[in-house]
Amino acid sequence: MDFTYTILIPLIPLFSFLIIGFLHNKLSNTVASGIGITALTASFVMSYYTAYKYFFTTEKIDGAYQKIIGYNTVWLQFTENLHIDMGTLIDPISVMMLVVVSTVSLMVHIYSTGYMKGEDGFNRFYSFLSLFSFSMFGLVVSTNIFQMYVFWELVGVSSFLLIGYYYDKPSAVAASKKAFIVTRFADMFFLIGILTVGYITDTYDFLALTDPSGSAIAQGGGILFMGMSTMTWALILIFMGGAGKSAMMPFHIWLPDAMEGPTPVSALIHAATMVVAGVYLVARLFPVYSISAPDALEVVAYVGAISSLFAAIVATTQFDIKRVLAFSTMSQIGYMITALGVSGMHGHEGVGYMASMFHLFTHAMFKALLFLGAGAVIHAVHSNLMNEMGGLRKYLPVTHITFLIATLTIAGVPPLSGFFSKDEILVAAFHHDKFIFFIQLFVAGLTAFYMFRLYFRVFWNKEPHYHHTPHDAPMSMKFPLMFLAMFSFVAGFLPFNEWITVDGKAIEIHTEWVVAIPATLFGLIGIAIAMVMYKKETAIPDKISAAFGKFYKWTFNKFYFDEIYMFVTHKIIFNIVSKSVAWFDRNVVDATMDGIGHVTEKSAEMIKGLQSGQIQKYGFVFISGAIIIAIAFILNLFY
Amino acid sequence: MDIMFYIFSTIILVFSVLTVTSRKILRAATYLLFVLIATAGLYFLLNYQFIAAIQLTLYAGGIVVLIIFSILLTSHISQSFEPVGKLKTIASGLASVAGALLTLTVLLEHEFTASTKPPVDVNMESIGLSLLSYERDGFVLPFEVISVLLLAAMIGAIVIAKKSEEKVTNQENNKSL
Amino acid sequence: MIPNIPLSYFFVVGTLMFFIGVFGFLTRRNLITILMSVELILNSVNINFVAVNRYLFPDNMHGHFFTIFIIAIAASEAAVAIAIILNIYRKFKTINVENVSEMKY
Amino acid sequence: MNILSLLVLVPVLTVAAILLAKDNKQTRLYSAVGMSIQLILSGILVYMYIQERNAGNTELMLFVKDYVWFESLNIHYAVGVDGIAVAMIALTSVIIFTGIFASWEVFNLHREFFISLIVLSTGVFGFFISLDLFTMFLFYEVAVIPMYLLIGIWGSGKKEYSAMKLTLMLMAGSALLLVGLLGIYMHSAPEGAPLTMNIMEIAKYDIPVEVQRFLFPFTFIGFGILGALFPFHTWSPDGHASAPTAVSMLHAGVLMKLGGYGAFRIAMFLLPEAANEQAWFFLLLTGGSVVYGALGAIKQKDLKYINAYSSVSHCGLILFGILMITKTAITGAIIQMISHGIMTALFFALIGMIYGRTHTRMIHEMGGLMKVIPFLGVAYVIGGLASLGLPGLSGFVAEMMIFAGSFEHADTFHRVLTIFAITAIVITAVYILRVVGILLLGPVKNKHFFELKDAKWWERLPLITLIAAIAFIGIAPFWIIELIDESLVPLMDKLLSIQ
Repeated sequence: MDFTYTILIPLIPLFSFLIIGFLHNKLSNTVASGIGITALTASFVMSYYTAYKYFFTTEKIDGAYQKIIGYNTVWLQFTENLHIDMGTLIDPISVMMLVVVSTVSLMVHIYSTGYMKGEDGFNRFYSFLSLFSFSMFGLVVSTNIFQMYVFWELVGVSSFLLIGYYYDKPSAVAASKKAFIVTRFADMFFLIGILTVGYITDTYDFLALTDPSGSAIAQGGGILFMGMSTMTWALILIFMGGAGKSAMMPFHIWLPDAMEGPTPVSALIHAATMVVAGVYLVARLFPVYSISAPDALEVVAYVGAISSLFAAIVATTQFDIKRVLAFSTMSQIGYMITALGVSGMHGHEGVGYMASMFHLFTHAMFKALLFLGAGAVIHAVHSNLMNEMGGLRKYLPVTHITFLIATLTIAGVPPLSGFFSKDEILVAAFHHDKFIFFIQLFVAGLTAFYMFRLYFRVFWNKEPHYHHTPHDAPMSMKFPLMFLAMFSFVAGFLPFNEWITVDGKAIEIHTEWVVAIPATLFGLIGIAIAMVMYKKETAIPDKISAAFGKFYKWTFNKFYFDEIYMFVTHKIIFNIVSKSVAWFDRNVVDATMDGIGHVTEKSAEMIKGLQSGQIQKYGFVFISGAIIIAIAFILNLFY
Repeated sequence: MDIMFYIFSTIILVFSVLTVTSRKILRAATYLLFVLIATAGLYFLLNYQFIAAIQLTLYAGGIVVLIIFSILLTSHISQSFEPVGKLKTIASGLASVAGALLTLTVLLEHEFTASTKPPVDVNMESIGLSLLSYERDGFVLPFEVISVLLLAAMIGAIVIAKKSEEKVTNQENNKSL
Repeated sequence: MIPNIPLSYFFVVGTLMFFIGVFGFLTRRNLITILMSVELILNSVNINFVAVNRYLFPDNMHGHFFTIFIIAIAASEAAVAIAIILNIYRKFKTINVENVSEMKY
Repeated sequence: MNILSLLVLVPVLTVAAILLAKDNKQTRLYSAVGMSIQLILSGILVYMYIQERNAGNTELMLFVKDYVWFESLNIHYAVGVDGIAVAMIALTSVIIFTGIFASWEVFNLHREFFISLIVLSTGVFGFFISLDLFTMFLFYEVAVIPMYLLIGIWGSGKKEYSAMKLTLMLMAGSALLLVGLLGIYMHSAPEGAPLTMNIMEIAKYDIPVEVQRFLFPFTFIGFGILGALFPFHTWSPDGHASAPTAVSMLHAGVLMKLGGYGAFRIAMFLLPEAANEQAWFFLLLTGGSVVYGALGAIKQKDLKYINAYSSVSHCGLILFGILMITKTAITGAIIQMISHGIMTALFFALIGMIYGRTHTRMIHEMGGLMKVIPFLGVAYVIGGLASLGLPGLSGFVAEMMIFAGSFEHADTFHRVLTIFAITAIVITAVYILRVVGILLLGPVKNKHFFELKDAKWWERLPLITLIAAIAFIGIAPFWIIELIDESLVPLMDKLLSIQ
């Protein structure tokens, strides 16, 4: 099967970026967005074609989907075996990601024509979107871990550029900086991890790395550092990189702030695609994790579980609708990460892996939908705060319906797609670790609660006084909503168990009622509580928050993570370390250098008296010197 | 004859000492004159009449007169110098004595061997020929060089001694330095 | 024509005269007296040259000519020196060497 | 005429032409023409070099010419280039070309400025083509001395102090270097054989280890001072802060690379045993200075100081890579030289242009410049992204090669040190984004800024040239690697034969 054309999927948006970027002064808004959408449509079509071709026409070997290198070229040679390649790797997860990225990206491109209309720098926005699409496509099709790092950085910078889109707004600038630096900090670990893996296994290539029977995977068991093998450490480091991008604890602080970007950006980058890169990374390296470093996988599982719990709790207290969604994203990504952490390699053990990818897919669709819906709401009321919203169902019918569908999906109400994917994750957790299972179950309830809290407060509840009557979004915005809503419906019935597994072989799944019933129940309870509390304006929320007291305050302030970070970075690193380094440089190193100059000058000052200008003194010294030297010679003192 | 050497030597040494110690400048110049004349005497003693004559005319005649002129231009005749500082005198004296002893030791210990070739007759003719000869033992090059030097010194002396017209600005410059 | 004086006697005279000149050079303050000391030094050298020429190398006239040239140089030196001294006197109103220390530092 | 000698001759002729120029307009015209010729010439050199290599010429040095200069002292005018030198020459010609345009606007003593600048570049070109220790040292001095005038006369701020400091420190480096070079010369051949100054000749003979141990610190530190080796880097912040735009560009862009290049070509290549033995110590220094420079940059307030400290960090990485003594790391270090050269030239050019408009270099007095001068703003962001190692721009390639190369060492020391150095990529991001955030983004702070004009053609030309170069190296590093790869083999063989 020839997949060489897949290299075009990332390249077309790149060209679109270059064209819009270079000509952004010259192009009209329509042309610029037209170029962007056309390019994305091309990639979209190719991605779907690839998916079709891969899943339906490619021959399976031994009942398993094969990993196919579509295109590969050496880009940067380090040593014989270590080199950065650029190419496309076609396997179930990359194909799935292509579909996800192209779908959401295309929808966002279309949506933005309406949402961003009349904004200053509209063309810039489209060029950045194209840049992001290029980077994201490049990331998902990476053939080797270093290529992934390359695009990893590029999505980071596109994210930076897009969050800081309103660059004259200080909060946006701060948020973009924060996002970039935090993820960069995590990327540093990723890089060290990559280098270590490269050192141990002498390859960066995914195929070689993840081949369960290959030599690379067997490496690194022996060398111990603090009780764990080097490979384990390397994989933990790599996971830290992934955690940074996916906003896992403790690198999550950038995600809520990233909501300063335009809403379509949040939908695309900070909900559906870039933030799941961490999940994708772990999934990509899953065989390595599973075989060479099960300890690392345990870390992955717990980080995911704790993050999802944390985010869900915080989400219940936030008032900015985008922030609620951001924490919800974090929580859902925590789910996916946990699912990977509790997964095994083969057969039914591998259900976690499948579930994780499944949830990634469905989540991308419904979370993008939620964000775009929120965007439509914000577009209508010009505010992010739910206090200034309410009763919008009358004004925004389409948005309301689609938003409701998405909310039901994320709450895990059958038969919407969220139910299936979440159920599989819970099943995986149930079989692996009961503790994690209960956390996840609780989070499922919380999710339903805070999502419906959001839904009721925005679309029901008391209607505040609107300056303008809110009206529904234009068609360009409605179409993506409806399209994604449809996806949220359908996605649950896709046969992921046949398509996406660790070893490419289909696995049997069946509904486990032990898990499914409590999960659904928890969801329904959450919805019910939310309905009681928020459908009409009541005093219950205030009472409850008062009852929780300190805990509420802590939660509301996101457990002061930002403050801790601020303290560490600004107070300690910037002020104490950096200032003292600068001081040290000026006053110790430089002063030493200056000091040498001063000593020279001072000693010159001291001996310059000898240069008295008095010829007789010179004469005296000269003659005495001559005599002394002569005597020395005569007495043979020099020999 | 020998006695003449001792007389001249005594004069030279005594008046040399007086020249460098006298506190009246004009007297010092006069003592110098005596030294120079006595030196000319030594030359006569060695039978170098030409050089003795030059010594008398140029040194005793020319230079001393020049010195006296400048003394008259710059000092009062009656003016006597302050006594020299003790430390300076002792240090310089010691250095000089040490130097003299050293040099004398070396000179007196060294065995000089005289040339065995037949002596030449030193007279005006041979001097003149040698001065303008460019062959062996000819001194035409130094002669020419010395002529240029004398010319340069003459011009230089005139230029330097001439009253400068930019005297005022010079002084200002000096202040700023 | 050589008197019965050993060569070394001339050396003694020359050396002593030289160092008397040096002594004068080091101690006198007046520029003109310093100049005179220098003349003494030059003169002492002349004596040595002439004596050596006569005693050791009567076959040539090198020492003789050296003396002549030294005298010539001494003359020009004296002329220039006195010109300089006059100039200094104009500028500093003194010819005391200790006060003329523009070359300091 | 040998093409290499032309590289030295063209600047000399340009200087002559400038001397004959009638007014400022002609002066800069002649300079621009001369340096354009130089740029074309180095382009031709690259082309010729590749042709020659493709034709199968495997000589280490190409276009070799050797004229006896002072026979008694074995001083020859010997020139020749390998791929590394060719790359450096190309870099130099790009930067001097852009530097001319960066000083396009007339100022006091315009003509003298250009003369000094071009004399400086003559020295740099001469340095890169020299094969003779003495000629190399001579050109090195030619490159260093005009710096004093350029900063002392046309600088700003504490210019006399900075110029003096810079010159004295570099002279101290030269003194050490001279000891080293003469030492190498004195031991350049076995007992009894005639001595030689020719690098290639010396390389054939193994200098006794005891001698190497003694000479290596002299040579390495001597070059290291110019390459901002900690703790001898302090001339750099002051010097750069005071220097006029083009001089900063040339100095940080090219002159500091003389240090790295020399350290590699002379210190490491001719003294391999000592290099292997003593590398650990200098690795500690340079690895430290990578992080140290970056930390120092965070809290600076003056744009030029930020960039100067950033240069300390990046140049530390150059020496760090060289000292790793693996082929990948050294390739990375050479690319880092080129990359940093272009990048920092871009930065200094931009800082000069921004300063020319806002009349301040204090970042807190500026803000929101992206809105008023978008071209310069975008260029600054691109430069910043290159500096923090964004893939697709030159910095990434260099850094990754250095880090990957460092990880080839099997021992913990090298790897722990590398991990330490890697932390600098985060710190770099912090200070770059801080500057970008304060300087370019946010609301426009001063309403006078609204009147500022964006870049003119002579400003756009150098900026676009430099950005294109950054992107070129970043996207297609394999060409540069191919250029230097073959030349590295013999050098590496000599260095690795000891291990």
